[in-house]
Amino acid sequence: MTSLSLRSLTKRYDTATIVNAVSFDVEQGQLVSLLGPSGCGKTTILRMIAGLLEPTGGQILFGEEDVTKLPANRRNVGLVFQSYALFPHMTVFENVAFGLRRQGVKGVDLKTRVGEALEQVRLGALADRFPRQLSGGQQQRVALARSVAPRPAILLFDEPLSNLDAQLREEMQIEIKRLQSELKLTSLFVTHDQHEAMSLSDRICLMSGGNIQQFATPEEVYFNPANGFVSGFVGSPNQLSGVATEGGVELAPGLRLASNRAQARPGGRVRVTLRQEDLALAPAGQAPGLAGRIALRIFEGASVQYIVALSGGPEVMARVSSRGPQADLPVGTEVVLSIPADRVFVAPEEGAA
Amino acid sequence: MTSLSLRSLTKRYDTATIVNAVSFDVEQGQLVSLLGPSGCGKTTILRMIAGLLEPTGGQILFGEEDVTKLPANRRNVGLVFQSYALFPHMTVFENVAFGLRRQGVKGVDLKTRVGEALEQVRLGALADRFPRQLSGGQQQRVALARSVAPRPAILLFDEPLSNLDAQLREEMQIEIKRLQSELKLTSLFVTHDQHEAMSLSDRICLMSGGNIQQFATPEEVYFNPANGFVSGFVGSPNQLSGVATEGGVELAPGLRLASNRAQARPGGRVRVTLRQEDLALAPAGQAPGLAGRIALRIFEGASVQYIVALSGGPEVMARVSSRGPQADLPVGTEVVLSIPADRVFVAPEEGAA
Amino acid sequence: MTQSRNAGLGLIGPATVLILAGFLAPTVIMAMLSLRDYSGMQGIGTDWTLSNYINVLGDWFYLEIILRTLALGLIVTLLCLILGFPLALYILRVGPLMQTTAILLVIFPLLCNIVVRSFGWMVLLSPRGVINEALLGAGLISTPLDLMFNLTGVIIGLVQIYLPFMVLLLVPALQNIPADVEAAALTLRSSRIRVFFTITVPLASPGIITGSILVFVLSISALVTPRMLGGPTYRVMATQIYDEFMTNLNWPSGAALAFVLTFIALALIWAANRVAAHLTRGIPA
Amino acid sequence: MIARKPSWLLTIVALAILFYMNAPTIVVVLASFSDTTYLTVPPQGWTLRWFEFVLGDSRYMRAIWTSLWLAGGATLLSLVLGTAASYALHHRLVPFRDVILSAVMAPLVFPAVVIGVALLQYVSLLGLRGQPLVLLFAHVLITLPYVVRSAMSSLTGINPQIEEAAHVLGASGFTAFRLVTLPLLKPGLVAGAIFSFVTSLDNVPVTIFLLTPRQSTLPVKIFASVEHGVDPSIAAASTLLVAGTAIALILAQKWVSFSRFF
Amino acid sequence: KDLVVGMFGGSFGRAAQTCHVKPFETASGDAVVAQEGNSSQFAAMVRATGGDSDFDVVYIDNSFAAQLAAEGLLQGLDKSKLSHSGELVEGAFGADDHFVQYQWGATALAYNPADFPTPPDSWSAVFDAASTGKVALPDIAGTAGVHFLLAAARLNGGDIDNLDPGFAAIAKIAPQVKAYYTQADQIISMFERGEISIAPWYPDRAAAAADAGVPVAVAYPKEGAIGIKVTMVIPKGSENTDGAYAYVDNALSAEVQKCFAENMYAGPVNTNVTLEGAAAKAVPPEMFGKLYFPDPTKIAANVADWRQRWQREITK
Ligand SMILES: Nc1ncnc2c1ncn2[C@@H]1O[C@H](COP(=O)(O)OP(=O)(O)OP(=O)(O)O)[C@@H](O)[C@H]1O
Ligand SMILES: Nc1ncnc2c1ncn2[C@@H]1O[C@H](COP(=O)(O)OP(=O)(O)OP(=O)(O)O)[C@@H](O)[C@H]1O
Ligand SMILES: [Mg+2]
Ligand SMILES: [Mg+2]
Repeated sequence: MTSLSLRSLTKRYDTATIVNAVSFDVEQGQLVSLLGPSGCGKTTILRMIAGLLEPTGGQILFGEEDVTKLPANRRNVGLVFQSYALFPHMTVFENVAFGLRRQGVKGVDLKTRVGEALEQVRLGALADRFPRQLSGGQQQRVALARSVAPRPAILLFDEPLSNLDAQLREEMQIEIKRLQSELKLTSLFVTHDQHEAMSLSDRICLMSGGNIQQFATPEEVYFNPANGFVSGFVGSPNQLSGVATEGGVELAPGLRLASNRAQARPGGRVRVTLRQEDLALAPAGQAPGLAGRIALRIFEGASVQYIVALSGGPEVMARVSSRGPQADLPVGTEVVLSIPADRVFVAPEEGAA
Repeated sequence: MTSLSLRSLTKRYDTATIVNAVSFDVEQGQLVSLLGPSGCGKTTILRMIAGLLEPTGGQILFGEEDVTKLPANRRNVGLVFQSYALFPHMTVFENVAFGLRRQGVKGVDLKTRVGEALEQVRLGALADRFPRQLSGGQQQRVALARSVAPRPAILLFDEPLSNLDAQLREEMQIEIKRLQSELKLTSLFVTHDQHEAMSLSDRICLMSGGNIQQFATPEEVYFNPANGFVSGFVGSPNQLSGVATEGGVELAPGLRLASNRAQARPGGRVRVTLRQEDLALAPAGQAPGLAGRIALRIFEGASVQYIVALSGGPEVMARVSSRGPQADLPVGTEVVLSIPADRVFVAPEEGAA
Repeated sequence: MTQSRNAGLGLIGPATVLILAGFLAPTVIMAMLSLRDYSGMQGIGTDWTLSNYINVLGDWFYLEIILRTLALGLIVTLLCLILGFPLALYILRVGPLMQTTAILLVIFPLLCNIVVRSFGWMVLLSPRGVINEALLGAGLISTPLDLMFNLTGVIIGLVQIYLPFMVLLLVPALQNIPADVEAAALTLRSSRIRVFFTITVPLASPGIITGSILVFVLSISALVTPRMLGGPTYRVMATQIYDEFMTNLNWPSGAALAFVLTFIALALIWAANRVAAHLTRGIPA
Repeated sequence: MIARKPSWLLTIVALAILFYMNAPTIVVVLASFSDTTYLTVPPQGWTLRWFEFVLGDSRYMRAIWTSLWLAGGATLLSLVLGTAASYALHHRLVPFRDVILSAVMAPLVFPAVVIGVALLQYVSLLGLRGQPLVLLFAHVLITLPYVVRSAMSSLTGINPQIEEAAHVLGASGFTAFRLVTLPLLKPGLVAGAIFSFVTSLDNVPVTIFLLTPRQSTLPVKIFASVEHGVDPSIAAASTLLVAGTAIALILAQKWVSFSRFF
Repeated sequence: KDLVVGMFGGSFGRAAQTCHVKPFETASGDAVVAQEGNSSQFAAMVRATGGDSDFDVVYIDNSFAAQLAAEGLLQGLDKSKLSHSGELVEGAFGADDHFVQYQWGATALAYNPADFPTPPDSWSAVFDAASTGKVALPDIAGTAGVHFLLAAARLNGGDIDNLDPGFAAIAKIAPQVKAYYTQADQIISMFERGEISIAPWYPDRAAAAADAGVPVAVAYPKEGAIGIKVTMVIPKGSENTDGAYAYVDNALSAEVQKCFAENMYAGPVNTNVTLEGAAAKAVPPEMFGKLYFPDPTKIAANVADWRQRWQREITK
């Protein structure tokens, strides 16, 4: 039952700064997601918190306690490794029992708790297997069970569900959320799945190149991105370039969009971010908007993605529900695209990450 | 430029049958996705095709040629390993150059082609690093570049994008699709991401417990699931139990849904699958349908998920667009749920996986 | 696959032929010899007999030597492990320059001829040798320690000789252990010591077993060191076989002893391999 | 292994062990400078005459060269044969794995004197006595187990998927081995090579029975003179050997680069 | 032509080069190929090659020579081809003329002059000094050990057929014995550091050590030192028999014997040799008559049993 605080946490390799003075707090019982492009330093942060990597600078606090110098085994954190890091010489049961044994759990009690943990990840039947006899997803679930079983005060997850199919993934998410809130575990969760980050987290920490870009609630991040990087990273955005105009932006001669989110002075070159799901699409003539024609239609299950070539402008992707009226427009159809002014994110060219 | 055919491909370990007489064809230049729950045998199939695992039975044909007995290095396939399997003692450049060198590519030519491959995965700058100096996602991209660079006739991907963030993932998907269709590569693609499977594939092969459940186009799989397992696996389904009625199903006394997809005789216990995105939700009184109240609201970015407790019945999850009119219903709101009769999948209880 | 079978035979063929033709064939001659009788002056007889084996296995004098030899082997192996681990860890952790130096210092002792090296030990260990004189001079002891012509001397000598073998096998074995796996154990609240024994040691067990088998086998068949540092009061199988063979010229008896020793050693190796296979059954072969 | 600096305790312990391992060598080196005609430490009066003596004695030098060539040749051959064999054994490409493994290990266990006599008898029977290659192959026999053992233990540490990746990328069995497995195997092979080199370099019991009359090796010469008391020339020869090999190792270090793969 | 000679190594080998090989090569024009080893190794090699030895001449202790002769692996020596055969001491030829002694040695007493103001003159000095803890004994693995056992038996009223008194006497002092040595090095360094004051040892080695500065001197006990015959043999299979005879004959000549005695303190077997100086003290020719030479056949027949008994009763 501890909160987690990072104060100017920094990690450098030689000259490269991998994590650059990162500070944030995870309150007790909260779940914060670390989101950011591959290589931005997420794993590095988790490893420093777990005590596996020495920070170049800054502090890590658990509650009031400065643990920066504390060895890993005295920190009482759980860490699900991106590479699983299962003990290859132990069975699934022994892997999960490992941490429990360290807490003195024995005998029947041990069996019950390992059994429970394995049931939570749907692996009760494979307790006697060795890791190499498991599929990738099964290994990942063992890693999950192993770090959750001892109920650490702080839980760190490094892409714990990346190898699971949608259904199992959703079940596991719910399981994690349930555990985490029941036990009031302070958690930091690295994922590359925005959907997962949004639905699980109390706060999202959006990073890029070792720096925090935004630390806020999921809604805030989605609806009020702090800068061009965030708007370009969250959702499935189209990234276009244009020129700022008074109250809007011009993508190409004649192709203008109104925006009440312009952060640039008129006339400057800007980066325009349009989320695919924000773009409404209708057959030409049925509504006002930018004209174009469908260049490609991609069926995605619940949704359909259209690639629309704007007349005299760039290509733009739009996503509509596959149940909706616009789900079946064939390639070549003339359409118009519209978007509310508050969803047109405009940032100066150089400000875009 | 070869098609790929599996004929009754089977793999047994001791007594456990991991892959059970699987037969399908991937036509030349097509991309087929292997989809299925964790541990269903996807990796095992890829390894047999690559020649790394000897089938217990059945045949593998490349075009007309039976390659079942051919050693791995003579098959001319590319394989992206789920665990990356990078060469730890070689730099990123050398890793990617490995396959090209085997084909006799040398000198400037080699440099160019390795450079190209690394650019495709956005890793041009890291050519001199060793794998252990890379993040998880970066390693995965190296693995991707390494297997694509030699332009094999058949490409096998084992969850090649599972460690990438949404943005990069989408870019990579497009890159893979572009390469694959430009070079007419016959590809088999394992993923746990349905969205990815649907949008990339010409055909989807849906597996469970070593058996093929459905082999069809994405639309077919989504709209006409072959059985209870498929309808329960694709999309984000609610799985409910009920009793078959004439022309529909009864979830609980009084809670009836019409269905024109009932595969069960009236009166029998059935498994009902309702996709979250098929459920339309409206404030009570505004439309007919099943009455309930919102128990939980989860913001997911582009969508919002509601957990709705049906009056006198089970809980059901529904997903709506976060831009839509129903995106902001607070917990406790009385709502009605409706669903078209052709989206209510009903299968006999024992038929459900 | 037949192909891999052929490749396998091609790979193992040359070594196998060499061993069959170069070792097993002459050994068969020796095996036959061990079943002959022998008497001084008449030399090797022509009658078949099991007496050479019966003499060895039915005599407490020999059984004691066998047991002593095995005990010596175990002690030396254990000590090599105990000393080898810190050294291997040091080599893995220290900077590149010192690492190279340390590795060279591990290899050096191997280069000095074993007879000459034993002489070096005698100079160090004898009652008026360097060590005793130093200890006496420092007032730490009042009478010289008995470091030579007993078990202590043999152990000191053998451990020094075979420690490099252990270290050079432990280093790569430890090196191969994925860092994340050890890190995972740390985050599960295991002290470094516990991580060492529950994770590092089991995962290094292929190297540990190899090193132990090697050191064990070498020390039970060592001849010169027990001779020179142990003296005749400390007899082991190897010295006994040597005397039987070379001094008494009683080849049948010497050969019988040799087969007994070899059989015991191979049985132990086999058992150790079994244990190793069990311990590492999770690690992909 | 988790990368980490050694603690001072570990450093002290390790340095003490290193000192212990090298103590007798230091004694021998010191003794080789002794002015007396028997070995003694500390030397009573310093002289280089034993070195002069060894370097000036053509038979000594020949013996040293023979030893080195023999050790080098045996090591090379057993590296080739042993690596191939251990690869096959590790990957279970051959039947009777345990039996073959025991057979390979047997020359290590079997008392060397008995091997020596048996080989001499055997070689005489075959009429091969005096063939120079006989000695070389005999040495391979006793050095092979070291290479096989250490190669096998290194192979266990290599992720099998890495070699598979090479196969899929079009590398034949041998190419994959050469480019991927071999580099990862190097630490084990270096250890095996060192073991087999020094074993060959130190061997008396087998060598002495198989030498042709014109040949001699340093250890055989040393052994033959032990009866009459070892004089400092033997310490000097050993010192030369240690120094020579040390220099060779340090030079080779660039090429073999211990620190890179350890 | 080549002549392959199996000879001992170290300082012995160097002396043999000077006294035996050089003169022979100049005289005959044959080239000597010397292979170094010890008696037991030569014995093993001659036996292993089963009557087709590589050697033309082998230096070997007489017990091994007798064993090899009994196994029919040696050529009988034709005395007529050895011009010096008439000048030799009695009993130089043995085992039906299968070997010829070219040197005598002995197991006598080596002592530290600093500890013995008057030189010891009896085997009993060893037993008397045991209580000081400064006695080393030869192990029975070597010739000296067997000899000391015989000497102890004779001192206490036994003989080669009755060694019980010898075993009993040695067993009594066994607990006080500082060390049982098997190698010359061991005893040299023990004398050098003053760890022992007396030990049964070979006069030739002791004298050589004394020359090198080790505090050690030689004494012949009055009961008789135990004699050693070091012999040369011509194995069956020798390819240069004529050369072999010439080599042996050369080694038996008075000058060569003298040379070898002065270089190696080898007891001369040619009765025409007279010695002076250190050599005369270490291996006085007149001492030859007082040596006790045990019967090699009895040794060969029983030594294995004695060794076993020694190991069980003395060095257990
Ligand atoms: N050596 C083995 N012995 C026994 N069972 C094994 C072995 N290897 C794999 N399996 C089992 O075979 C099944 C299929 O494994 P496979 O790796 O093909 O699954 P997968 O479909 O790729 O799963 P994932 O999506 O989790 O990677 C799994 O249940 C696994 O536990
Ligand atoms: N030992 C090292 N030396 C130099 N750079 C390193 C080292 N280890 C990691 N890096 C670099 O540090 C950066 C951050 O790595 P990290 O593993 O934290 O990324 P990540 O955010 O977890 O990425 P991913 O989502 O791909 O796992 C990467 O660019 C990586 O290449
Ligand atoms: Mg990472
Ligand atoms: Mg898999």
